[in-house]
Amino acid sequence: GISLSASVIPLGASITASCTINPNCTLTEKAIRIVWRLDLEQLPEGWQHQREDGTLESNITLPHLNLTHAVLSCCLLLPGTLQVIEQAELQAGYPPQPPNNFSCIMNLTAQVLTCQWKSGPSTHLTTIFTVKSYKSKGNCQSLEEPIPDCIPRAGEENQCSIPRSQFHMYQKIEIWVKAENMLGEAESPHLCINPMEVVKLEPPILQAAKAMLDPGSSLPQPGCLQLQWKKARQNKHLEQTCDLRYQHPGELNWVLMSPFLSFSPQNEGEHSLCGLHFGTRYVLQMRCIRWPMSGHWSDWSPSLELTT
Amino acid sequence: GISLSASVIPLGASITASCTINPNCTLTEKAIRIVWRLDLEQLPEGWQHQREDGTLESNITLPHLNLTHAVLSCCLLLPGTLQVIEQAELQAGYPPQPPNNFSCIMNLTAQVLTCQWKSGPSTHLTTIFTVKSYKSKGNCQSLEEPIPDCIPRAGEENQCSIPRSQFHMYQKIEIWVKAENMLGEAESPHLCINPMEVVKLEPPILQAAKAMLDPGSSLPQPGCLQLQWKKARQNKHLEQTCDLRYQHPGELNWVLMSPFLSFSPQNEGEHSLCGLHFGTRYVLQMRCIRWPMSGHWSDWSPSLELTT
Amino acid sequence: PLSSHNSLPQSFLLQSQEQVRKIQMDMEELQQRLCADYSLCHPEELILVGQYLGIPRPPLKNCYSQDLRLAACLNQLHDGLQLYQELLKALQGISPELAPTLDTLQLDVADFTATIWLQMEDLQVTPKIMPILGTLPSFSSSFWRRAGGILIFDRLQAFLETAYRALRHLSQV
Repeated sequence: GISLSASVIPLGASITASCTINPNCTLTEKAIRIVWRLDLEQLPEGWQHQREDGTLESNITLPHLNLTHAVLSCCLLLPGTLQVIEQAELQAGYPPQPPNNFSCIMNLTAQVLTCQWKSGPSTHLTTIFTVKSYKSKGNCQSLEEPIPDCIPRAGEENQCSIPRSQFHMYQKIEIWVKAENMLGEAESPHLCINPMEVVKLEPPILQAAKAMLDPGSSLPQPGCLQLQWKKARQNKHLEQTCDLRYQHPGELNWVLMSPFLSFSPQNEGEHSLCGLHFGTRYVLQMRCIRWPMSGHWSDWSPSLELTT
Repeated sequence: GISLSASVIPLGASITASCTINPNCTLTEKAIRIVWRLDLEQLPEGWQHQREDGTLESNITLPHLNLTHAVLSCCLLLPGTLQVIEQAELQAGYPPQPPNNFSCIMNLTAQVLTCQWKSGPSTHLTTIFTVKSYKSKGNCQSLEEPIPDCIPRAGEENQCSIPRSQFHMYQKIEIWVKAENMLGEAESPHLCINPMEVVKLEPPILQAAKAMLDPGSSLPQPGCLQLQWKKARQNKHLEQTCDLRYQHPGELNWVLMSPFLSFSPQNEGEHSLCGLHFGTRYVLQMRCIRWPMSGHWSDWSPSLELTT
Repeated sequence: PLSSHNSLPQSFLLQSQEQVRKIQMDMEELQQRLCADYSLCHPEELILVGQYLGIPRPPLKNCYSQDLRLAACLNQLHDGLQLYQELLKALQGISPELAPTLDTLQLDVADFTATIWLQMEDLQVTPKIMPILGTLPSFSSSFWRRAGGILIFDRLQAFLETAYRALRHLSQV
């Protein structure tokens, strides 16, 4: 068989292999010598000798393994034929770098805390990411109860979602992501968060607005738009503030009204937006954020196109 | 509680219900009488009486239930209030008709036998479709080994795929689909098929062809196209015959060359198509079928547009 | 008793040819992957390991032209295919990438075995008692499974070529 100093090594490092072929392997008497092969390439002769009991032994050192995956074969050279006796798979790569840009968002609709991160440069090795977390108190000085590890699903390498049933939404948790492979492990910075403080709202709904009727006349007030807005159903229980932005189609810059809605406990309402050019088409979008308590801005609502 | 003659009945049939309210139900002394309600509609009084032990009992018959789903409520009329005591769900519909247009196709790529059918008119009841099959011999006179039932996946009501590991591709199977609900069951006609005889090939590939060079001159032969065709990789082991069709873009009718390829064991090749108008754009498509042994035509290959 | 006609129907030959081609296609794919991924490209480099593993070689002498007898050949062909089904089963776990193709190969060999048996039934030449398969090798390391795979695929290719030549001959008799 083949024994290796290690089957997974840092890229470029050296590796030593030893192959022993015991005598009762019928053809050993006619064997000329042991030959090593890395993938299909024959290697310069290793140190060989034959023990008293007839066992053939050869050791070889590969000074710098620069292949991330290779097959090392121990072969017996016989008159007129080369016989492969044993193989070992070699892997080379790097220990993982600490994952960065680690952040989490509470999704009230799916009721999960979704964490994302950027993994460091490729390690060339199978690297497992695990989001680890503990229920905690205060500023996470003390770790209370561990929350089950979150393992990303196949196809979603840099993201993991923890079901809300595993933590308290208004209680601090200490959370980080660990990267691990055969050469080592590394952790992202630890976050101390209260899931509700990282809630990202669903975007509000801007509905088609009727051009605002002049009080007492049938002509719409010039340069005004009457907007109907509605907060996302899933976020109705949260106090929020919202922004509005509008632009001429095709133009780059937006005019931002921030805040557009504040201190309004209603979940839907109308608003007249005036001071606009007459007979002009506008594109409008709205977003909201949990406020005054902290959270993340929702995405901008789908665009609404209206003409004054 | 409520007891019914049946909870699922043919649409329009009659149903009898009986409601008993035992005396230790505190309200019974002040009760005026039992009232029946179908959904929200109060029903004419049922036959009522009070047993010695104070149990209140009422029976009612609905002569024709024309609702496919309804809730029958047994209520107690008390001074100034109606109390719902018990409810029972009623369903009405039809027994299933035999599914028709039952056919199966062997898909070599997915390695499944996919069967399809059309279900009869709606039964208004939950109706389960199950594809049943047996390994068989000869013309399916004798049924050998049962193959596990195939239950359609959610969202694919009228289709089911049997993995190839459950039958022999070159041996007969007897196969049919059964429809079943609370009021009865019905079967499609039984098919006796050899899966390979219903194989549908993947379409061949028509590749961009170079305009055919005149032997000895650099000008392409007028009115000719040099085609490169390739049979689908998954069907390379099957003897096939293929058709070619071409048309001017935008025109309706195709010119069909059938057979275009026959007896050619090759899996790819070239072909010069001549007799065409010079300097004209053509759309070409090709399809193949297992031959001389039987099978289904592949779909037409993606179109290839070429100019002579 | 051998049935009246001594030859094989054309439909059976056509179908066998198709099935043999499919099995060969499956094995070519496996052989190419083992060569690309593990540098195991030549069965002759694995004779020593093959002896050590003791991979049995099913006989097919009743299908060689000088001794060609229909019932005996079909019987030996059927027994050999059953043995190869067991050998292929022993290769399970060869590698995750090869597993789907190996599963397909096993199903294709099982289908061809069933086709042979069905034909033997049609000719009423099915044996009374089924032979007991000899001891099968156990491939206890991933290298031995790969090496065993190369040897088995190589021998099954040869087995099928001999078998198909015999079947073609027996259908022209």
